Amino acid sequence: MTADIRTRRSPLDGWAERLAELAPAVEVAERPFRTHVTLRLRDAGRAAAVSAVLGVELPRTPCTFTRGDGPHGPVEVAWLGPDEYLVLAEPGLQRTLESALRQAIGDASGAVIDVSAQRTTLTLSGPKARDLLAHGCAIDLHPSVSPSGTCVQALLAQSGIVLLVRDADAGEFTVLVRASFAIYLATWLLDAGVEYREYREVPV
Amino acid sequence: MPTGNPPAKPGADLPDHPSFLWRNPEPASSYDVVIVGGGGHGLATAYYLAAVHGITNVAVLEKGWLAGGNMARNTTIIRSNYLWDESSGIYEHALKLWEGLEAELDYPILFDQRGVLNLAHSLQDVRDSVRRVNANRLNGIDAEWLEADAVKEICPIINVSPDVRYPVLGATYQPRAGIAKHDYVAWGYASAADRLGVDLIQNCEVTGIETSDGRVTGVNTTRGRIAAGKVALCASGHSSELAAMAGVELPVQSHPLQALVTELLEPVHPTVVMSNAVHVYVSQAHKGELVMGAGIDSYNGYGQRGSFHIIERQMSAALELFPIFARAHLLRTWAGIVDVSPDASPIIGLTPVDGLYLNCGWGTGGFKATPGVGDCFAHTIANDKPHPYNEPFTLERFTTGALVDEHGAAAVAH
Amino acid sequence: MQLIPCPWCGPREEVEFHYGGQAHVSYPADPAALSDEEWARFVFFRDNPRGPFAERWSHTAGCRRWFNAVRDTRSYELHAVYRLDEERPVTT
Amino acid sequence: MSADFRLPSGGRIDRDTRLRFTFNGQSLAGRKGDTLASALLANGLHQVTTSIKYGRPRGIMAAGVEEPNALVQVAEPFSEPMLTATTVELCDGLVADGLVGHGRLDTEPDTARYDAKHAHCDVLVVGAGPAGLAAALTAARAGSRVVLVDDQNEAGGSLLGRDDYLDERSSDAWVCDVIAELAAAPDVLLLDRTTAFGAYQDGFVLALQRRTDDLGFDAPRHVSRHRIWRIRAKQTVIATGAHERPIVFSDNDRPGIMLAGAARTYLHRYGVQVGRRIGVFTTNDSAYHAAIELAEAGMDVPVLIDARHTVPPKLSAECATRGIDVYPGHVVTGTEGQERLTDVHIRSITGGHADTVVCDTLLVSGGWNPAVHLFSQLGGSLRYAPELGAYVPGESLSSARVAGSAAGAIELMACIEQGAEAGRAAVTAAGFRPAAEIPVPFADARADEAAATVLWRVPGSENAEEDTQFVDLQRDVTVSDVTRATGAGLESLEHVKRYTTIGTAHDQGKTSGMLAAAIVAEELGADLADRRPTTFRPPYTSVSFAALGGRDRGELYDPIRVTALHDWHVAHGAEFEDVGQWKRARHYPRQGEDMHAAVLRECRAAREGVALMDGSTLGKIDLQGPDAAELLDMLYTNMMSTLKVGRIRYGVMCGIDGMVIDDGTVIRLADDHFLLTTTTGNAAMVLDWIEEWLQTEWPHLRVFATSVTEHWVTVPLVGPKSRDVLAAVAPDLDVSNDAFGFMTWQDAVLDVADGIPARICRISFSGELAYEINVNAWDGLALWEALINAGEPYGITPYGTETMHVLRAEKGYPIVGQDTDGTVTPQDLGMSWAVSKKKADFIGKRSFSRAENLRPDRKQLVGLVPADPTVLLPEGAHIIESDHLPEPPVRMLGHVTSSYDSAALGRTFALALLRSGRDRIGEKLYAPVDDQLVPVTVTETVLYDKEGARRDG
Repeated sequence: MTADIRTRRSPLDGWAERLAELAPAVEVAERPFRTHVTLRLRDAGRAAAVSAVLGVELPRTPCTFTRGDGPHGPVEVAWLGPDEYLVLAEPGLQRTLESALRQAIGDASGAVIDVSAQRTTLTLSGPKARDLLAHGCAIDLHPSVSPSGTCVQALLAQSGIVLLVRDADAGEFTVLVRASFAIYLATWLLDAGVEYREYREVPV
Repeated sequence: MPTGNPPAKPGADLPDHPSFLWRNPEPASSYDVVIVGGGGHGLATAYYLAAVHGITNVAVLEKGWLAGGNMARNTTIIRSNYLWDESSGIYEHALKLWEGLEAELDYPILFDQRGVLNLAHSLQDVRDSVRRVNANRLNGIDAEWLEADAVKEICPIINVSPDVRYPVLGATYQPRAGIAKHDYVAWGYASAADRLGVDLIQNCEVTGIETSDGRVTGVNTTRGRIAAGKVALCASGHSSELAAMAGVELPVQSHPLQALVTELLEPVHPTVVMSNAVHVYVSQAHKGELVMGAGIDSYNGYGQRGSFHIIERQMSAALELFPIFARAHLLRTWAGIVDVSPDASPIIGLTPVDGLYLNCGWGTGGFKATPGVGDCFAHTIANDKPHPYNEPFTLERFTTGALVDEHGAAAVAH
Repeated sequence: MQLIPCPWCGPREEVEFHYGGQAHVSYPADPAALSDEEWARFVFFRDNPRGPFAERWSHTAGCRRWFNAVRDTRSYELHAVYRLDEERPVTT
Repeated sequence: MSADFRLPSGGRIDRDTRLRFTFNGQSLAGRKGDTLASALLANGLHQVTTSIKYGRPRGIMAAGVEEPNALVQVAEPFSEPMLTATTVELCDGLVADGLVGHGRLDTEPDTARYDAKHAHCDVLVVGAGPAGLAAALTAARAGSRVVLVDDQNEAGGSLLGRDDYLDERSSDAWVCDVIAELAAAPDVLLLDRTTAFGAYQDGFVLALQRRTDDLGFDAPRHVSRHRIWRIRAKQTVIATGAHERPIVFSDNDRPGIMLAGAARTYLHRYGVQVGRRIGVFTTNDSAYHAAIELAEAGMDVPVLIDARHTVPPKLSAECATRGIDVYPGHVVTGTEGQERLTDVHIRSITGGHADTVVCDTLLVSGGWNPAVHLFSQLGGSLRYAPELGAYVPGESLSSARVAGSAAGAIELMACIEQGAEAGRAAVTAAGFRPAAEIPVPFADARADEAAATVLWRVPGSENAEEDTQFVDLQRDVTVSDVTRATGAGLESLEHVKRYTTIGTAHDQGKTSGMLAAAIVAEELGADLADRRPTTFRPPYTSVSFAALGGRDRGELYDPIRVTALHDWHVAHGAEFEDVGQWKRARHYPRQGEDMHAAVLRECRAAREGVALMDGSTLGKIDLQGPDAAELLDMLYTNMMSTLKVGRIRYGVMCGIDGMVIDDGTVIRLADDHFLLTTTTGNAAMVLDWIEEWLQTEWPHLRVFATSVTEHWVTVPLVGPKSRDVLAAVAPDLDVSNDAFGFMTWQDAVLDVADGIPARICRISFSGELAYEINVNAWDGLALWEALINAGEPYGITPYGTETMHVLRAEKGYPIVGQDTDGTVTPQDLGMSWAVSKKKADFIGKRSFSRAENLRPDRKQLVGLVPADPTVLLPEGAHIIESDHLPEPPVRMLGHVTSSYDSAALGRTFALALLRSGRDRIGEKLYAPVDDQLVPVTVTETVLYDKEGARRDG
């Protein structure tokens, strides 16, 4: 093996420092290499089996996600469509989860696809996180409308995202963005957040 | 090296309209030809029917005010540099008529041949553009391919830097293309037709088309029944509804198309610039305002209003091309209803109903075709036979597959 | 910026959606059996009413589901949205 | 020369902060809180500019956005081509000039920031005047989320320009209390200097906030100058007030002639007296207050001319005590004065008494036009209210209500009550229970005593000079222009507008529109109630392009999509091309190379050694489910269900019209599992296409489609030495032709890093031995660098899209979108072999038998070789039959779709779509290029390795 070969590289490799400039108003960080598995399941009868594998119920309400600790550690399951879920887990679990889920759905109508590198994960929190998102996202993120556990697929600026509200009151969010859009989105966040860098109240 | 026409003098006072334009007659009980739709096409058709074919017992029925539809809402771009022979045929016919129209109508239509640039932003745009330029030249239409620096010479305010998101890789240029003042054109046709005896009847909405034994006999209107030997439809976005009154179905869909103007500005923009890739269509009108067309809204609509996000997007695109526009102000937005056909080409000609003639599906191309289609449609009506220029644009082409697909190279072809 | 109520995700801005034209136009069971006229009708001809129009939309930037809507093409008001497996509801 | 017209006290300006500014070259001073207009008036300057057509001096007429005259060009601190002096907040160092008709765009780039922000609320209140404040307070007290926008620098609206009392306190105190309460509420957003300029369906309102303009040169660079608020409200209360209407009379345009309400505003808000000697001309009670207040403030108000015969008794008496002579039943018939009003001619309506009054200022009030713009934009219909002489909302909308003077209310108490009621109704409709007590203070404002009359133009003026009776001052349109239009046969107001250009100027007819409608109706003998007003269109006030562009500019104009290998390409000098939103490496020039040289070198490497490219942008769709094969048989023209697991097939997709829309490969991973590739530009389209058919036509099919485009990095490894390089990085893989045949795939763990799992496909888009190596995108760079290292002994060469194009064209492989244009069938491409004859149906099949598709002279893809092997045909050149160029129109046989110089062929060649092309193989034709005819020979599409010997290495 050649010595100078670098190994894994996430879409926002090298951006941590720049993203940190938005702190403390907004803490933005990439959480690279997390496990993302798309689960398609039309047969509701298998939901229990899937839940058992994950240790988390599948979200039943559109635009929500569930979370919990299970055999594979902390897992979130995001509702992406009436028969479509995105299972989010710690890095390195794609093979394990893929086969476990496949087993759980058995011969039911469904599918399991490892999409871990399709999107990367950004976390946003801090007193201005909600404001920052409001510059580019038309979703109403007021806690009364988007409480903790909300998961929406929407546009942030000109990029499609999956947005998870981890803690509505504290303003903690997870944004999943397609890998090819990650640099665009990071650039946009830095630009949109420029006012918040000097964290002080600006005239509204 | 081509050079741009010197900027027309925006801000110069517009010429006065004449002190008499038209009568406002009561509708007669019967006409040889009833034209439904008092927009540019309807008025031009009436004029040529009277002037060329001597058919003067003609009424133009307009449900609102004359030329108040797309004629009042378009960006007035005139050009003939279309890709296919069929399209360039009718548009070039129109352009030649435009060149003599002021004299013909004795009306100051302010036709200003300041040239039109169609920008290319990708390698495929370049291929398509060169293809179109070559086709135009072989069809006898003035057309040139310009590299970015030559584009800059014609229109100095364009940003041709290679560093922008979608750099200008070049442009096609048609020097004879330009703009005219739409109200003046419409009123020129209207008053000329009126002088020749055509009745222009406003606030008269057609509510039904009468047929008997497969032949049209008249129309019912909000101002009563009017018998007609022939009925010609020139109703753009409302064509589907009208044709359905005679049992004719059309493969067109009506969509909102928006446009906007700025405040009056000193001359900055000497030509017309179109960029299909980023949906910017801009010229500086005679008074000095920048006139811009936007992209078509995706959904069907008759509301004469579109979505503002399309305008916002267009602003971003315009600023990439013309940084100097940053400080210009949007003063007014509006929308027209364009009838879009599957191949982005018009449908002109006879219908399965005898004596009923169709002219629709122009999408965004209607204004520039006005004299050409007026002349050809009048010919079609007078002779009950298509003019050679509109022969390819039949309704039957959708069955045979002989489409004139202008999507590829014309896109949103303002 | 109109809101379109996705049957699953609720009201979202129109930019998240893709327009699919007239609803309830099925792909012919046996295209080979159709005349050229009939085939052309399926391929190119769609209703274009001024008023309520049953049409298809897809929530492309959201749940990627297609659904139907009855929308008034004059006012752009959405009278109803319904899933593809549902009948067109009666609207006024 | 200027005099001090600032009163010693009063107004809401900051008297301690003196601001220097320059207007028309003159150095002047104002105070913080001034507008440019109030500062000019404080300096005794009324004339701002001259008019566009007649060059007549024009002054300040209003105090807000309705101003028709006072156009200025601002040079500093921020260049603006056209604003009204009444809306420019004064800042230190401001430099502005009066503007005649046309603004001038600064050529210096605008480097300010602009942005947008979304806001959501239960109740949006537009306008923080008495009605709006009452509405907002009512809504906020019910616990709803409220946004209150107002276009001024402080709340209060009309109260700022009056001396009213609420609950026996100054109205200022009430405003202060309300704002304090709103500001303290948790879910209330107060936006001042914010103009709601567009109201749309579903409670969507766009507003422009001017965030830093008042700070002038001190504006912080990192704060957006303007912000577009995208407000989404469940309910909207429109409390936008009213614009005072002028009256038309001869020479009604002189500087010094001003709307009466504006004079009150300048007095109360800015502490400015608008003149020394002031006449008043009115049709209603409101101007009496102006007269009285100005007199109280020390101005000489000799006359009040009231068009009504019945005048308000108490107000008249108050006037009398202040020495103001009230002339009932009188009108102004004309004025004198050059750069400033000097005299006003008055006359009894019934004739007889006439007089001339010396005045430097004339206040005019013809009543009030409700600001119904937003309501009308929402599609609300308007009704003519004859008692007001104006259009008012004619219906109620389910999610928007109008309150206060925007709804036609005149009196302060009524405005507040209407506002509170609108707030209560709105918040109830939004699902809240309003507090029982509506916060309505008692307005001590004096009720109107006498009914207003409606007067558009001074009667009897027909005999006067109609061409100095201005209807639209900014467009210099006079009554005579209007009558000329109606005389020409024009009956529609829209026609008159176009004939005269009335209402099309910067003010969009805010003061002239109603007058024009009325005068046209008078001329036609029509009743205004029967006539349609012109439609109000957004924006209510002008908005700069930059503000609308927001931050979607420069590199953020459109997303730049990059692959996981992008940084490597940049570091190695790649030139890029835009393919949709993607940046793709086009070629990798070495020192001194142009593209031509680089591409020849890259091609040679691929044909003779080994080369690699970044193919990650190819669309990739994972398709799973027991019915996946059945679906593929419908999607592709060729048969996919017969594909064996482990194998790969090329496929073509058509639209229902039978035209090619995309192509790619289909990999069968398992019986019920496929991976499709699409062209780069069509990845999203194809996924949508699949979903559309699956969901809308064939929901019974158990198939699931998922985009995995960015999950994978895809690296084509091409050339006779590719097998050796692959073997080096995949030592456990049997790469022999027998074990790993053409159009098959294998999974392998590469000897890279800790072992990278890869899916390797033996696909060739070049005719050479080639592999497409797919790895998880995180591992992409490691793979790439490993291949570079492993290929070093063979001179491995990265290549870009240009070389890819040459290589594929040499083999006659078309590119969808380049060699097709939406009018090309698979048969036209010579791909009948890819069109199944066995399948009963697939998308597009039926269209192949239409008459046009059966024509023998369709355009078909062929090769072309120029007679001169060094001549490169331009892509887009056309092909003709004749060896000389005939007169136009020239019959064109087709056009060149792709054209390259080939290292392998040692010559140039092209692909073309040519009429009856395949029958013309061997024919000599001509391509007109500039003024030359380039002779070419028609060939088959495959020019290199016709036998296909090279694909196995």
